[in-house]
Amino acid sequence: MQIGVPSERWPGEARAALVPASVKKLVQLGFSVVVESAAGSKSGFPDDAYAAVGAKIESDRSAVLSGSDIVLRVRQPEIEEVTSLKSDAIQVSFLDPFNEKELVGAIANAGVTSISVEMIPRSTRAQKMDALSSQANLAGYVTVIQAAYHSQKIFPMMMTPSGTIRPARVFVIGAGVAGLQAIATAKRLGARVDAFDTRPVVAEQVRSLGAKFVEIDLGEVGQTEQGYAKALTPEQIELQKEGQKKIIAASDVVITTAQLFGRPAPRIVTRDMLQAMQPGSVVVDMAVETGGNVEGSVLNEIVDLDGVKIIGQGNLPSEVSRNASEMYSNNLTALIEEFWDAETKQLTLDPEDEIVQAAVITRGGKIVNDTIAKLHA
Amino acid sequence: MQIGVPSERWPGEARAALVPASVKKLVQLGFSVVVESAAGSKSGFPDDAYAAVGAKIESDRSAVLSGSDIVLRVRQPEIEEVTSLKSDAIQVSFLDPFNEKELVGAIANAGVTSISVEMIPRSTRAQKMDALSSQANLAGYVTVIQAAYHSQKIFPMMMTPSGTIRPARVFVIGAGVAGLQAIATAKRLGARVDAFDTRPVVAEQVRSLGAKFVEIDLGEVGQTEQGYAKALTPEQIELQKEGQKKIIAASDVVITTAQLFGRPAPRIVTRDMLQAMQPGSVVVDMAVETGGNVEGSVLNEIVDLDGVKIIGQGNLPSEVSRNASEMYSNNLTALIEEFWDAETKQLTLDPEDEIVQAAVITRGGKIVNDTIAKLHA
Amino acid sequence: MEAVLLAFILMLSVFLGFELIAKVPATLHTPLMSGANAISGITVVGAIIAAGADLGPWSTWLGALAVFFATVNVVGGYMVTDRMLSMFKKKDSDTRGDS
Amino acid sequence: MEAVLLAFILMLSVFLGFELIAKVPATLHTPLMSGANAISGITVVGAIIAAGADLGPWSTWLGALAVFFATVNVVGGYMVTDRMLSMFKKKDSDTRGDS
Amino acid sequence: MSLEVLGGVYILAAILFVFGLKLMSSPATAVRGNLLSSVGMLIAVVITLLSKEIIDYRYIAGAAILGAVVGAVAARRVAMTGMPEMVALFNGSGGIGSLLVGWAALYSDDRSAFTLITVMISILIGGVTFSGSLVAWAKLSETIGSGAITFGGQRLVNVLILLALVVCSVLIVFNPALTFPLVFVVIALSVLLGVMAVIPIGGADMPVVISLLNSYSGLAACAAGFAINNTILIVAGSLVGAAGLILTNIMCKAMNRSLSNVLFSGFAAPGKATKVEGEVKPITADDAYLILEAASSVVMVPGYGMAVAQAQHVVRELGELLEANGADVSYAIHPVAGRMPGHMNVLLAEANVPYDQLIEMDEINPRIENIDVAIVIGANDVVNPAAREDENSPIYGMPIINVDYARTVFVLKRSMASGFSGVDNPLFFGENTRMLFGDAKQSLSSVIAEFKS
Amino acid sequence: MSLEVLGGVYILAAILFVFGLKLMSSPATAVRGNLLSSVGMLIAVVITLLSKEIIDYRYIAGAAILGAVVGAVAARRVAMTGMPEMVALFNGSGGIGSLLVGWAALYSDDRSAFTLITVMISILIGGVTFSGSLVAWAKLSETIGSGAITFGGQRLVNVLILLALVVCSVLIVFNPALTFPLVFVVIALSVLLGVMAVIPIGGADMPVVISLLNSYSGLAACAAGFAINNTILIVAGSLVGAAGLILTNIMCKAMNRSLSNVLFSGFAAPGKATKVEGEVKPITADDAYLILEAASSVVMVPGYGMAVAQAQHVVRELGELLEANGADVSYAIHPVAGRMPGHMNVLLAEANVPYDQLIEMDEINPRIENIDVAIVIGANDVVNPAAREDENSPIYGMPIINVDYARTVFVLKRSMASGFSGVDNPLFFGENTRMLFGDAKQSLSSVIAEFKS
Ligand SMILES: NC(=O)c1ccc[n+]([C@@H]2O[C@H](COP(=O)([O-])OP(=O)(O)OC[C@H]3O[C@@H](n4cnc5c(N)ncnc54)[C@H](OP(=O)(O)O)[C@@H]3O)[C@@H](O)[C@H]2O)c1
Ligand SMILES: NC(=O)c1ccc[n+]([C@@H]2O[C@H](COP(=O)([O-])OP(=O)(O)OC[C@H]3O[C@@H](n4cnc5c(N)ncnc54)[C@H](OP(=O)(O)O)[C@@H]3O)[C@@H](O)[C@H]2O)c1
Ligand SMILES: NC(=O)c1ccc[n+]([C@@H]2O[C@H](COP(=O)([O-])OP(=O)(O)OC[C@H]3O[C@@H](n4cnc5c(N)ncnc54)[C@H](O)[C@@H]3O)[C@@H](O)[C@H]2O)c1
Ligand SMILES: NC(=O)c1ccc[n+]([C@@H]2O[C@H](COP(=O)([O-])OP(=O)(O)OC[C@H]3O[C@@H](n4cnc5c(N)ncnc54)[C@H](O)[C@@H]3O)[C@@H](O)[C@H]2O)c1
Repeated sequence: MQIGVPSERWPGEARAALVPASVKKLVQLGFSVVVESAAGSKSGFPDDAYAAVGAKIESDRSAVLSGSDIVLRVRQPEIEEVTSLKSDAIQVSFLDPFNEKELVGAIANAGVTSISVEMIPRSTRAQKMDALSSQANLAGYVTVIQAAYHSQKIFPMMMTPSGTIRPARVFVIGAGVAGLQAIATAKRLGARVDAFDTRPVVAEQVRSLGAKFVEIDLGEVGQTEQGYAKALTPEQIELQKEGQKKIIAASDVVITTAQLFGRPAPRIVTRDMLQAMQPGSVVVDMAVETGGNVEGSVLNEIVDLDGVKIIGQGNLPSEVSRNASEMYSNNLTALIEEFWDAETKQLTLDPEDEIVQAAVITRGGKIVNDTIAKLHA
Repeated sequence: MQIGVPSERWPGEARAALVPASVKKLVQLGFSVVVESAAGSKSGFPDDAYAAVGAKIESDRSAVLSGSDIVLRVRQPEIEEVTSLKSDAIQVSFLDPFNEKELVGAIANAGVTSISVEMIPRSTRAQKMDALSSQANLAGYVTVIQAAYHSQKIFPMMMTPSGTIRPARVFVIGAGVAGLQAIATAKRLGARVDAFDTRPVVAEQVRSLGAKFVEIDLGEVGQTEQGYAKALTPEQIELQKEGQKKIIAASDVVITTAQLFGRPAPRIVTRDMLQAMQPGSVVVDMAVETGGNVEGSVLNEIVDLDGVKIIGQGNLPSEVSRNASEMYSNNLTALIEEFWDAETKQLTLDPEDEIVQAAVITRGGKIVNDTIAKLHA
Repeated sequence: MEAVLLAFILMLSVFLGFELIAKVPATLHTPLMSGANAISGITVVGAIIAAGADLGPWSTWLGALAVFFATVNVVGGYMVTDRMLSMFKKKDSDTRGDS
Repeated sequence: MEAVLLAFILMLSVFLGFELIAKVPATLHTPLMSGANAISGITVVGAIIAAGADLGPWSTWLGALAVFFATVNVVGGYMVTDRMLSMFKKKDSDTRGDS
Repeated sequence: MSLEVLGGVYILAAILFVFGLKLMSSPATAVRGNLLSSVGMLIAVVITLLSKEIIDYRYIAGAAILGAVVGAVAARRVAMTGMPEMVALFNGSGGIGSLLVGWAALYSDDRSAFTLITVMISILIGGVTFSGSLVAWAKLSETIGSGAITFGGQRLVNVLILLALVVCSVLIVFNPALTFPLVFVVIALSVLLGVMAVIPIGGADMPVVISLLNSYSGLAACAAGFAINNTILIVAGSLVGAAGLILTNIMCKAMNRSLSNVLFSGFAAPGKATKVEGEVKPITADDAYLILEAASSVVMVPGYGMAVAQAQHVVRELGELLEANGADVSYAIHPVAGRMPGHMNVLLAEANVPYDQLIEMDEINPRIENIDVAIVIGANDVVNPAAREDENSPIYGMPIINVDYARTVFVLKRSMASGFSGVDNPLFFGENTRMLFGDAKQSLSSVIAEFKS
Repeated sequence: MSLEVLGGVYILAAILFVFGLKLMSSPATAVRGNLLSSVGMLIAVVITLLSKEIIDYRYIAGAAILGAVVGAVAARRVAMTGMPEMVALFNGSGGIGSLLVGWAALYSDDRSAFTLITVMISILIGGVTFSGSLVAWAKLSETIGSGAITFGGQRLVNVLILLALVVCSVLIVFNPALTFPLVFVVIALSVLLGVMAVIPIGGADMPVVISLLNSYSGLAACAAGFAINNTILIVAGSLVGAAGLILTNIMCKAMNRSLSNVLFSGFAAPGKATKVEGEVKPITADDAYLILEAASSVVMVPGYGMAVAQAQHVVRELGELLEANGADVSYAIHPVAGRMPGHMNVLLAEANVPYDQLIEMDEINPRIENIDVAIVIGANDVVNPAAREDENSPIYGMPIINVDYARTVFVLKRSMASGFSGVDNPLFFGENTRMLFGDAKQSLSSVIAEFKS
């Protein structure tokens, strides 16, 4: 079976879907791997490195797409490229199936089997394929580095002959995978960290990293079976805003990571809160791609609001593209290994399998995933 | 006595010479303080904040310059502005007297007393006025944040279901004030840090921060009485280069801070060493303003050499302008307090005083500082 | 021979006393002193013998006086120690909650 | 009376023995056991008395045999302990340099 | 020389024994301690020889010289590895010495009940010590098979022997005239009892047995002291008896066995070692200390509970102490331990655990059988063998750190509660698992305290 | 009732005393310990009353009831703050009790030298305890001035009293006929000696004095035991005597004084307290522990040496232990401590010292007089008083942390070497300075070990 890795064309995407270490593993399993030339160059993996472990470097992109049984990407394909795929090909990538209605339809029509990695369930078994987590984790680290880079203050405390610098105060809203890593990184740099999340179970996890959990009483808030947060009622959102106001005003850095799986992110930091912050403070909105937690944040821009910088950088994992590619590549490799049948030399996606049910969106010309099918109905 | 604070016009300079907290102190001592409007805006101190503690906000720059007995700045004045000063004014700033021959001459001719803060000796008594240290310290922190921002790798180690990320390797060359802070910050972020310096006394200090000191035998190397490094002989430079080669090749981040007081920085990282580094690595040359430690580094640019980023950002303290302004302002305030005679309400710069001898460059129309006078002779 | 045995007992008791009170926290210094003091009231046993063994009027009177004093020591000593310790204990269980 | 005194001595010695060996590192288990074993050879004193006090031929012979065995225990025990400990000590001073 | 002087010197000797023992419980002073105690012995022997009771020196001299030579040569010759056997032999000769002293006391004029009882006790204990030590020696040196030797009715036989011993002793005490035939029976039975008590114990337990017999030989000397009314025998004997008992207890714990198990194993019904399934074995910090102190390889397996307890600093401290104690220490990090990727890394880095001591799951699992102790610090799901074995478990198939294969596992948690996945953990019921209940930081601090005291 | 039974019960009582004392040295078990020891006392008293020696109960009953009432009422009534005085009074009555028992023993038939000597000792110690305790009580309750009372020739007077005591005792022993006039002299002199011994000691030292007198009263009971040949008196008395002495020693160290200083202060030439300049006073970790254990406010002053020793983690640990022990703990950071700005901050943050415990120089200096112990951890220049006082010093004028104004200063460093600036440090010779030599991490670990044991 041939695996094809086209290079990413999504603007600003520096990650690669497969790194040489994974290629080596797959070749050993018996795959032939074709990599479009320069696919890894932006994440620090030159073509030679791929070639050295047995991949074929192909400069003709359409050859990569049309010749492969499995196509691995980071981002969803452009709709024009769908037709270049073999009709029984398997295409694995982030698909954004809730929003890319048209694309999903096109893939289904082309008869391609598509796996959407963000739909991989968060079960114990699937942990090693969970790209959403692996990338969110790195994104959490990046938010803090970005905040530190743009901050006019240093994070740690310093008592020096020229006076004492107080530690920066960092407030992290949303303590999921990314939020927790942001907390850890900010703590490491010496900041004083507060955090808030609507899911009460998170409080203990926040404290386990040495940060303070801000208690805001929102009444009943739950979490879904997968561990995602439920949306708040409008009253609850108001309560939350009220509770955060003072802390945001006193913070030098605010990092928001609040997301709701498959829906627009909640708007929880408003203009008046931003205005109450000291000039020179920094706000990082990690949810900017799904609508933004912060009023006035703009994707891939830094907005200056009376001296407060609102960072709306999207695609954060791509900032540490080398590690992000490695992790993503490991996730895809684990996925392939999980369904690879060494005897038949086939990828057998058993429709009864829990992971298949969740992550396979189209197959045999149809949209087979229940949730997505509903959207299209 | 009136103290004047013009706003900084040096390109990219975001610091302010005086922050409101210091203004308050000086006003209490009996000074009147005039601040040019927007002088603190880039470092997060709005005009209101100055006004609130008793400063007069003046939008006419020439009024600030010509009306003040003491003029405080971060950077040296433009040569055209020298004549606007009162003839017996005292002007305090970084002066760069080794290079700014013409400016020093002009100041002397104008009869202005000029204090060059980089010339303040590193004696125990002068520690609180030591702006070189206070700014270098912040610069050390900034180098690491910049490196982390531009790195394609994260710094800490992470063992995750998607694989293990090894800690980034950081190599710090030159472990003076800035280098040590860089080491500390990189360690904090979780990197594995090696460091080297020509002064052997530094080894213990490096280890005291938990980093590894790289032993390279250079033969006899000393340090000056002030604690600055002596220049190496060409043979020693070769030895050093040889010794560093392997570590640089294995490092993800190289930070160079090697400086020689009053001379061009040594060139210690060469092109071939850079080429041996992995693509995606980052080199930060902190000495770029004094000639650069790294071959090919360009002031205020990021040079990409086969995927290795060479960061030549100048004026690093200005990146954390708020804290940098606070520290610098404290240094100047300490200087004024030291020489302020509360009874006569005069700044008495006793020519016998050790600090005066070292830091006062011009006075009464003449260049009084020995070292600088020699350059002009 | 008996003197030798008594000396043995003395020696062993001294060692044991030293080993027992190896490390005592400062908070216990006073109660421990007081408790040990109560034990030293054991002289009441000697007093009882002197007072009760009918060895003559002098001995009896002296003994009775000794019984009085020693009893003061014993009864007062134990009670005062107990008071100190019970206060101490209360404080202890109060703070246990936080730790 | 004497029996009482001896019982007192027994009691105190037992307590003292317990207190003395409160916490011993594993490396010392064997030497300590061996050292204690050597002390238990104190029975040699009893043997000497039995052998030397001229209480009759049986007693003398049995005593002499007892002296033999007990001396083996004492002399061998102390020497073997010393050997173990001296080895241990050397190792200890070797490593002291690194720590 | 008056009895008072003799007694005074005995007191001096006893003081030296006390100091000797005290010094011997710390590595730095142990050599000095041994020396002091041998000086005490010398003094006691010399003063006894000088006392006026001793009339005839011939036999003594001969026997003592012979004994000294034999002892010295044996002590010199023995290889370092043969030490335990040698100690067993020495111990046995001490035991027979006490037996003989008791026996000899029967020829004195004093036939009071007190004397007779103490004589019987010294013969009994001396005999058991003697033969028991010989058997222990034989097992250790593999002169006989080192396995446990058991046979049906063993328990009954032992009880019968004991009964017979009691009967004979009672007869002798109540009718001193019967002494001479019966005392031989007592001697024989005592020796037999020693054999019977030790043969059913396996060779691996021999060090504990020797330590126990050592305690016995002290008690034998003490009993002999009562029999001949000699204070130094009583004091030294009971010191050793008590110290030996404590030592035995410590050794048992370090081997993860209970003293009663060793003490009465000979009397228990043999061959029926029943494994109790589903039983949780809690352990206290001081017992955990004893086991750790004797371990030469330890792996720490941290989990979310370490983070909750903020125990990372004490974890590192314990690691350092174990290393200083000569153990190999590593930290095995499961990829999903904690609640975020790299959670454990953050905390252990904060606590300054060197990166090269952190090892991955795939690295530790192949060699975990050789680990003496695995300390599971607030981890649960990531060490749950159900993930490996129970196909119906929701976490089946997740790779885990196989701590259950280590020789001993300590699990530090606050309760029997389950972890993130809500699944029960059979590890807690494992044969080689000990639960150290309580907040992880506090539990570890207690263990550390034991280490430092 | 046979003597054996009496003895056996005495042994039981003694066991209870031993356990009682043992339990009393840990807070958790102290109450139980006190109870056990009181049960022991009850048993000893009851069995004595039942013994056949006692014929006449009348006097005993009356005296005992009276004594019990007085003791109980006093114990009930006394305010918590008055405890030490009360203990002193009780102790005094114990002392007079022993004196009387010894005295009464003179009326028995036994006039052997041994008995007479022990009687003399019990009278002497009992008398000293009695009057000494009364003086201590008077000083503590401020019935008399609590200052040290000294006069010329005090030393001579004391020596004369002692001499007279010895002479009288010797006369009595060699000529028992002289007993009755002379014993009164002995009693009077003993009581006088007690007064003389305690009056020159200041009120602040009284707790130590009481503890010492408590030890004496144990010895008095022990001596009385020898006089009347009673084992329980000997055992309990000597237990208390030894325990009291150790306790006194501990208390002395916690007050930073030496025992001999307290023991013989009455005999030392008074009023000539000479201050030795330039003397370095080293201290060991266990003595440091005792002082820290009693401290209620501690400030840590880290310097470059802490960084070199990488001692930040143990510093935090000690801080936590001190806090758990009830002390206020803070970390005073000098702006130039270490070798780079914020050096100490980096390390202490790494060790998780909470930010709000870090205080600046300007914040600590005004209140440093009230700090019990300042622990200087590898700092030197930044605590050098020469910067404040010596105009010729190269570092004159640099603001420092005035640790020398704290009540006690511990300086942890490896040698007497100077710091970065190469200047000698007079702090090391300060009256209230103790040098804890060695690597800072190791020194602190030892102190921590003491805390945990
Ligand atoms: N790493 C990730 O990215 C990630 C993210 C989300 C979820 N997860 C999941 O989290 C789990 C991680 O496994 P794990 O073994 O680390 O944790 P775990 O299975 O959640 O178990 C943690 C254990 O720690 C104990 N504990 C809690 N507080 C304690 C304290 N103060 N002192 C001592 N023990 C304490 C608890 O028992 P007691 O209550 O009895 O003390 C609990 O059983 C996995 O199931 C994983 O799938 C991981
Ligand atoms: N903060 C800055 O930015 C900066 C920069 C450059 C220079 N300085 C200068 O550095 C000095 C800092 O003062 P400081 O009090 O922190 O340090 P210091 O005066 O240099 O003294 C450090 C002391 O630590 C002891 N020490 C070293 N290793 C030790 C170990 N392992 N264990 C225990 N003690 C150890 C040394 O004594 P032993 O050898 O006897 O152990 C030494 O006296 C000032 O003079 C300051 O001006 C500061
Ligand atoms: N089974 C597994 O092993 C596994 C794997 C990965 C993640 N998870 C769990 O899944 C959970 C969600 O992970 P995620 O980071 O991908 O979630 P996410 O990215 O969807 O959301 C980020 C965080 O924002 C929070 N949030 C939502 N609305 C908010 C609001 N109004 N205010 C503040 N916070 C708000 C959510 O509670 C969540 O914690 C985490 O708890 C994680 O531990 C479990
Ligand atoms: N007295 C005081 O309190 C005080 C105050 C500030 C600084 N100092 C000391 O002064 C010293 C210099 O401080 P700085 O940071 O301003 O120095 P700097 O900025 O002039 O130089 C930076 C470092 O580069 C090093 N260096 C020079 N050539 C090198 C080469 N070829 N290779 C590698 N490294 C090279 C120097 O040794 C120095 O450590 C420091 O040791 C500092 O501790 C003392």
